[in-house]
Amino acid sequence: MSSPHHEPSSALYPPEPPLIAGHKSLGDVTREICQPLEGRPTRLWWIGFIVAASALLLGVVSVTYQIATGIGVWGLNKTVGWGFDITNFVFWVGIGHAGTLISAVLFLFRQKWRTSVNRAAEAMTLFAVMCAGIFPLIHMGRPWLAYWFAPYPNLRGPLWINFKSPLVWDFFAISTYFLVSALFWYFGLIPDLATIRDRNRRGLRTKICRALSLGWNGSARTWHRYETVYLLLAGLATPLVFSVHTIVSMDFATSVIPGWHTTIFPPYFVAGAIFSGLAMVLTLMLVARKTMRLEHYITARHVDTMCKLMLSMGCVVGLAYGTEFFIAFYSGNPYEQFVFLNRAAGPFAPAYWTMVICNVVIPQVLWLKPVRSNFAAVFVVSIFVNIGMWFERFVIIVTSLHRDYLPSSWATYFPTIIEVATLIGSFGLFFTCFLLFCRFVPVIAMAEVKGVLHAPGHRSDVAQKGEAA
Amino acid sequence: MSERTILASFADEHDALDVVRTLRAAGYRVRDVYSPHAIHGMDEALGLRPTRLTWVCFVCGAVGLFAALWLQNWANAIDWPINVGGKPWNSLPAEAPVAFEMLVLLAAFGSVLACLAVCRLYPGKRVAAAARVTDDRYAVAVDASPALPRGELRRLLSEKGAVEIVEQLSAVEEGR
Amino acid sequence: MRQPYLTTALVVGLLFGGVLLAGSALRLRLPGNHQGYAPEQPIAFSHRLHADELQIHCQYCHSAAGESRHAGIPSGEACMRCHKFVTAPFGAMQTEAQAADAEKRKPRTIVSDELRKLYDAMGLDDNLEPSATQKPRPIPWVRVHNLPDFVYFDHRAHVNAGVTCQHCHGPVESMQTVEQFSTLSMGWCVNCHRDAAANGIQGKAVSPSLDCAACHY
Amino acid sequence: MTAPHDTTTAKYWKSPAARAGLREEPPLPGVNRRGFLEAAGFATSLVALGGCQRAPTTIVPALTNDTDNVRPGRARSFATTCGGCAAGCGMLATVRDGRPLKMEGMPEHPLSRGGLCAVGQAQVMELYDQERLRGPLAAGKAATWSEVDARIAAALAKIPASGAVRVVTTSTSSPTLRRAIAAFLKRFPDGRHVEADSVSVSAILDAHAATHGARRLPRYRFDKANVIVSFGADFLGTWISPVEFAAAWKSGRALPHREVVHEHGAEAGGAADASNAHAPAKTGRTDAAMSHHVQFESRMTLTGSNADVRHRLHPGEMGLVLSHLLHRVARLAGESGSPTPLASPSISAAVLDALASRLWENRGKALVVCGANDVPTQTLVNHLSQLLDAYGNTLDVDRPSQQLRGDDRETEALAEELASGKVAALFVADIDLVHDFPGGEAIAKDLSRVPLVVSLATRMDDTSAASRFVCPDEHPLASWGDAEPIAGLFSLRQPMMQPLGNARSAIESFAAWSGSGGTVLSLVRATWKEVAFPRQAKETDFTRFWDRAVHDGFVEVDADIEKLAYRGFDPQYVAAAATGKGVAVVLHPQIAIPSSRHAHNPWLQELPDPITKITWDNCVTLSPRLARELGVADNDVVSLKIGDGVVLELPAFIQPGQHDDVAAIALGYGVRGTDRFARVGPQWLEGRSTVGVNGLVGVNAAPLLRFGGGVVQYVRDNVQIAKTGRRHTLATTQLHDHIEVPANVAPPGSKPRDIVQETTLDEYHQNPAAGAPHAHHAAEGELWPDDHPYNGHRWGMAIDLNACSGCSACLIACQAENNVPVVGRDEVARHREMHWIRIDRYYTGDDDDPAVVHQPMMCQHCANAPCETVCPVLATVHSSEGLNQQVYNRCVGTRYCANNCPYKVRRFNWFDYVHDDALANLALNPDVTVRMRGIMEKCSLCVKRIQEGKIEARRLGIPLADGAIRTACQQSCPTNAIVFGDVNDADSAIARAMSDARRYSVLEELNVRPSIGYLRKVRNATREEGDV
Repeated sequence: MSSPHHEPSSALYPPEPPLIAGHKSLGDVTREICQPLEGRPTRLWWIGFIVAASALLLGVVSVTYQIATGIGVWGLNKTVGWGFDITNFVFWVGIGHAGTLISAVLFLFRQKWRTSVNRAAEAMTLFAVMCAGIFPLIHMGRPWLAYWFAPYPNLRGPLWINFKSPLVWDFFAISTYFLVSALFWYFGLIPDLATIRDRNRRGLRTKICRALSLGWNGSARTWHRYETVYLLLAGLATPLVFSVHTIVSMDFATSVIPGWHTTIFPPYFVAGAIFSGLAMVLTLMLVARKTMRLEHYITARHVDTMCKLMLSMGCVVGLAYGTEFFIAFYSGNPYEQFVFLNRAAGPFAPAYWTMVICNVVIPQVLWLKPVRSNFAAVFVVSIFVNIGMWFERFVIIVTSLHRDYLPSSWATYFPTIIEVATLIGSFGLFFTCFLLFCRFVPVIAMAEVKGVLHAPGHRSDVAQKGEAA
Repeated sequence: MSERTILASFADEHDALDVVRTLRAAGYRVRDVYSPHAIHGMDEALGLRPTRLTWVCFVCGAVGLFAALWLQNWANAIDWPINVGGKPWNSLPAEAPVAFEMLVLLAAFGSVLACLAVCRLYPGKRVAAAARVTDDRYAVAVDASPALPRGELRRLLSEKGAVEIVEQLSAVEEGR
Repeated sequence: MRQPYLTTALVVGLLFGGVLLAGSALRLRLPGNHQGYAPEQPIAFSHRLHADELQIHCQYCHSAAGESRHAGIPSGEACMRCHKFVTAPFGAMQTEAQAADAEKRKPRTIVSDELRKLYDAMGLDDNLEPSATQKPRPIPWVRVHNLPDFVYFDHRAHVNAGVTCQHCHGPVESMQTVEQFSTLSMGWCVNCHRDAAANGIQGKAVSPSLDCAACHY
Repeated sequence: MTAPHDTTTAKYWKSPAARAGLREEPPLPGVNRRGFLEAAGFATSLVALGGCQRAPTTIVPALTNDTDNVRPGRARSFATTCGGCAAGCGMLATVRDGRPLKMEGMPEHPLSRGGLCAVGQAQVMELYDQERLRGPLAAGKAATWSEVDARIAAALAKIPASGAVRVVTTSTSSPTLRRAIAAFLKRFPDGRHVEADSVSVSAILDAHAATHGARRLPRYRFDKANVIVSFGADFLGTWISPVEFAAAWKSGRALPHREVVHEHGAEAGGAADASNAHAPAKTGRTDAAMSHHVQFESRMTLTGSNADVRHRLHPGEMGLVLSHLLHRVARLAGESGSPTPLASPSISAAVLDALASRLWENRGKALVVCGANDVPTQTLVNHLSQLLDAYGNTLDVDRPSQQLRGDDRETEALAEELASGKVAALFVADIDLVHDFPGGEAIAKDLSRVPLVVSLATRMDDTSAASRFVCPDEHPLASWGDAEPIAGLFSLRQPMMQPLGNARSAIESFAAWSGSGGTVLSLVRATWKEVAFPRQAKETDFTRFWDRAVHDGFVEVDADIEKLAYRGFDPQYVAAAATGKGVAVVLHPQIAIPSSRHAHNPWLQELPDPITKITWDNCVTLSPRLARELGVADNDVVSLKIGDGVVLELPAFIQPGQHDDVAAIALGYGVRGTDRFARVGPQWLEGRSTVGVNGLVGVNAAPLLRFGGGVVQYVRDNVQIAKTGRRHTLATTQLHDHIEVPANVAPPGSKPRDIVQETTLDEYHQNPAAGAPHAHHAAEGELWPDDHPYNGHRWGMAIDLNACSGCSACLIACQAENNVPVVGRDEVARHREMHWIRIDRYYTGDDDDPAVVHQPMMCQHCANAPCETVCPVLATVHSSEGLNQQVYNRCVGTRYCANNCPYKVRRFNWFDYVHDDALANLALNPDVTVRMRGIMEKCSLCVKRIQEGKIEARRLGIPLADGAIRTACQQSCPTNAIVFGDVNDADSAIARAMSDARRYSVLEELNVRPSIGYLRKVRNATREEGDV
């Protein structure tokens, strides 16, 4: 019988800090992760919740006003038909990418460190996709007819939908992504729900958990199938993640607008999405770690790995920025050349340079180990990346639209307070959901953490098997 | 099936794995093992065959793919062809995104629902899970039919590190 | 352990069937479908009497149908072409005429209740002379057939193509109170256009358009 | 005129008796307008109703019988004369269900030739105006006509024999009105009819008095001119009779149809293929006749923007340059008489030499016009015209214009009389003395001292407000009337509907006050019988003559006017240059609002000025250099001060092409009552008012006007301009003016975008396809040639950029036809104007003195439409006839289509635009929907008219003829720049236009294959002259 903190026996495996610090036993894991759910919320939680809920309320009021009055309460015009609305949409979809990426892609790559963050990241995905999904809905002139996006039999002939429209692709992609992410999240949650169910015998929480845990009993036969299906889901979710932002990018790439009509968009958008998603995960994890006392579960190693990933994605995004410019120059297409010069030096140049500085320049400090291990610095960098990625979408959407082919139709765009309030409201929704999630759902996948508790580097398994044989 | 079962709890997954191997080698019938997390090698140790849920996934995915392709083709080219931007009535590239999404959607929901079905998991199911197996214990359920030497079994289990041994008469569900 | 699934399936099936049954029993329709709408009209004009028994051609009253987008509701004056003379049901007028004959006097003008409303609207007094007090005013008929927003229907195109009135309006000649016969849904229009394109109208080849802008502009 | 009018809708009616419901012959006792309005109501209820619940709506049939002429839902056209301004263009009014809906030009009319300007078309908005006075007022209170007439008669009776009675009207060519006024004034020993124009050309008439012996305004024949030289005359925009002049100007510049010359016989492809066989010979060089148009002007006018060569000239220097020109021509003509040494002008001698010899070579075919209201300058023009043999050729003084006849001397005298208290009774019709004339404020004060002031204004203007009685004139669309715009051209006006109130025609009013009485119809008929009928020999029976006049709308008779004789060449050269006069302010009429009369018209207020593109405001335009010197930017409020103390504060607007020492301000703004527009647009959290700080739309610039030299001076020297530090956002529909991209973001080596293509006449002669930047892409193969064959009709449109003057009549035509909402200043400032057609105005070349091009732009109905592909719900798809259809029902409003439109022609309903004025709603076209918020809309190529044309042809069993369907914009265009039709019909005008060598598609490189073709602009100038 080996200790949970087994030292690797071979030189092949250089010493690595353990995934979970603090010499935890299985019972410790259960107790420490379930505790925040069972006690009273902290003062910090309440403050956060009130702030987030107020922001949400502001958003609800502004969206209600907008739907009651008309899209005109936004600063859009005949030339710039999309502004904050679709910027926010793409931004939130991007945020929503890291969750499934961490869960599914890292699962496929057997990155055990994911176990500490995957639950929260998946939840974040769900909430971000919720926020994202709201924007295509409310950006419609007649949102009450949104169900027309679905191809259902009707009395109009029947009149189907335009399957050639990227917005229809979007509708399918976003709804599939939301449903599959929710399923993936819930499926991973079942064993933990059973744990909560079994900790208490009474109370509403137990009742809900009993219903939702579907009678989970931890049987090996169930685990056997569960593991397979989890792997299948991960396998399905991985291309799904890439497909979603690819399709979102096609909203732009299939258009004729210079600055949008470019084949680089699918990989560029996916990289950008992962980048922004990682930044948001980092932001949230660093906050949760501090406020929820999860220092032992989210360790320096996690942060370090995330930083490295983020840095690499930042470089990919930077490369994309450069490539866009180069191809515009190389294409000899005057419209394309103009659009990029206009981004860098036109009326929206400040937005462009904010994007470049936040997304490309600032993340370069992550090359330095001291920065990566300084959580405050990492937090600041992640915030900058969040800002930068929002501006990236703004730059792509607004600067391309505001000056396109016919100079007669060039226009400007300036958001109204309603748009700003809606953006704030979407953050309110996101954080309200996230805070509720922290209160009512185990933020760390207990069953998965327990699975890796015994296995820093997983030598013990091999050793045991060898002994048993 | 109502039968007598001995339920031995362990504190360590390796002990549980070890005892299952030993018992099965000794000819005992291990009904099931209950654990807070998936144990590597337990399926092998219990002699479980690979699940066929992968095929369910494949079939569901294929259905999603072809249904989506058919719907798009039928709706846009056959049922009511409408000239959209001078494009051909049906073009496969334009249909790919929706077809792919439907593939993923149906495959994911199909395999999860199938898994829950074969595992007999459903809302409202009452379970008598072994104590603490969702927390920090590993429980091995061994068939304790009178034909087998029970004292020997208990001894073996204690020897392998069982922290608790209970005998119960229970309805045990058995997976396929 | 199969019961939960069975129960669920059963409940869902029952609910679904119940909705379907209730739908057909209560004649629930999709929103916007006003099939069967038969509002009460200011004057209880009977199409059965006029179009069936008296065999008056539709376009005698709805004279614009062949030339205009609207079939046109006849003006009060159009009614007066006949109802200057016909002031009450035939039986009542005949009885009065016989009575007058018998009494050797001029028959009195007998006015039925419904026609009284017409004469009121036309500003005519009991002797069908222009009234000094009552000014003529149009009769506010209640619209029966109503299309959704942003849709136009042109009677002219259909009447001249040979579509009978009954094709869309149903057996109006058998209706005491006119009711909406067809669903007037887009699918109903489109399917008729498709059918006419394939089979023609009364053996005549026509070219009905399936373009959106044929109706929507 | 024998051929029946054939429009898309109907024939005109033949005689008034056949038509029911008009005021003269009510067919049924008691039928009033209410009956008609209610009858009309059922059409609008269609639009208003929706939703799933079934609220009962009623259909109210007309009370009267369905006669042969009135069918519910059928529109018919009636000939009449436009009452929008004094020009008197022929007009067809489309009437449906008893209400006039759409004003169109009358193709047979000898003046307007089928076009109708924006103002003329927008009249319906003035007809259905809630604030139009619809009954007489006495001392501000509603009164009855008999009461008012009695009180006026009593007041008139009290006038002593010496008392001056003055009737002031704007120039009127109406023989009946003139007779009625004359008859009225006969009673008074000192009675006089004063004609005063808010924008006067008095100097031209005065100059003719000097050179030819009679005050007379010649009829300018731009169609007969090979060389046109205009000194500041905006004859395509606002000067005298712009529609007539634009049509004539274009007919002198029309280019013949020429196809591309192919070396190897390759086809131009696309639509061109089919029609080549029928096209005229493919020629190399042809000498297309095209007039040469030179413009000297101080500000950028619409006319200047269309000139082949344009020179900036200070208004004070116009006389000098004309003197130089006259001197040179005189030398060529062998006339002596240039003793005065002249100052040297800013225009180079070489230019003047070349121009003089060009004029001389084209004598008899040259036309020099001058917009300056200055008698000496106009006298020079007359002498020059005489030397160039223009009289009798390009200038017609034997059938002269009677459109403007105002005499500024008389106006000035009237002002003096008013000040001296000599006037005993003043009648003011159709003119706002207080608002529009020099010393308006003083006039307002003086009016209070006049014992009897009667205003016949149609709405409460500044003069009416100072009048004791207001006896509103009936709207021209609701009453009989006439005009004689050109001597011998009698044009009739007939009512299109029952009057909406109790207004009374001015003719009837004067007749009533003179005691003779009579209805307006009887008076007009009498005039025509006594004046017009005897002057012709064609008809011998007056009834037939009259019926023909009513049907045709006009009659040509002999001009009853004496011939003029030139008094001899004796020019008084203007020797002085303009130097030292500082910045001059030029006051001018605006194209959209040519006079304050139209300031209440929301369509016109929202019509972007063709040059500045400003809506809902007037401003002071400054040249870029002057603005730089003053440190003024767009939208800065500046104060203008002239020595005598008048201070005006207006927002500034930088206008390229304006003379550096000139500030220009539009007249006709700041009109009383325009505060009504404060809430014209959508009201929401950040919404801003449409009116300015003065509570009105724009600022009245008339206080800057002065009398001087016997004329009203529209140019004032030495104006002091200073920044106030305040800002006022001018709502423009175009932010970037230049065809080139801004220098700081221009890719290195980039060329101007070839959106507007142009060439010179010489190059065009060499190669008809000259000016094309690259080879045609259209011939390249399609990817899916069989999928969408377009076997039936295929609608297309061609726009001749060489003909389009940018006058913007098409915008109003489209607005009226398609129920385009008015959105207000703030929405326009937010770039959310809703016009389906816009006119892009680009500057090319030098920023200070650019060349200008106008390009009408609307939905291009692309065969490979980018908008269609992206719509998720199939709300915009392609029809089998090549139309890009927008289905309002289906639209959910993602705006993706608008984003993906390379032409940015889609318009989104950001709000529910205001339609709560039931009266104004009568102007809505019941055959086109009113869109709710959240829906995209755009040019439909008037699909309603296409459907109507097709259905009518089918109903009548005749094939659809080319030209039977005309779009609203096409119909209205004064220069016939727009051709519409079936491209698949090889004999059609559109097929020919599409195969013209000048034809190109905008953004052809995108391969979206538009159905709209543009014909390249050709300038009759060398590249150096014309800034091509």
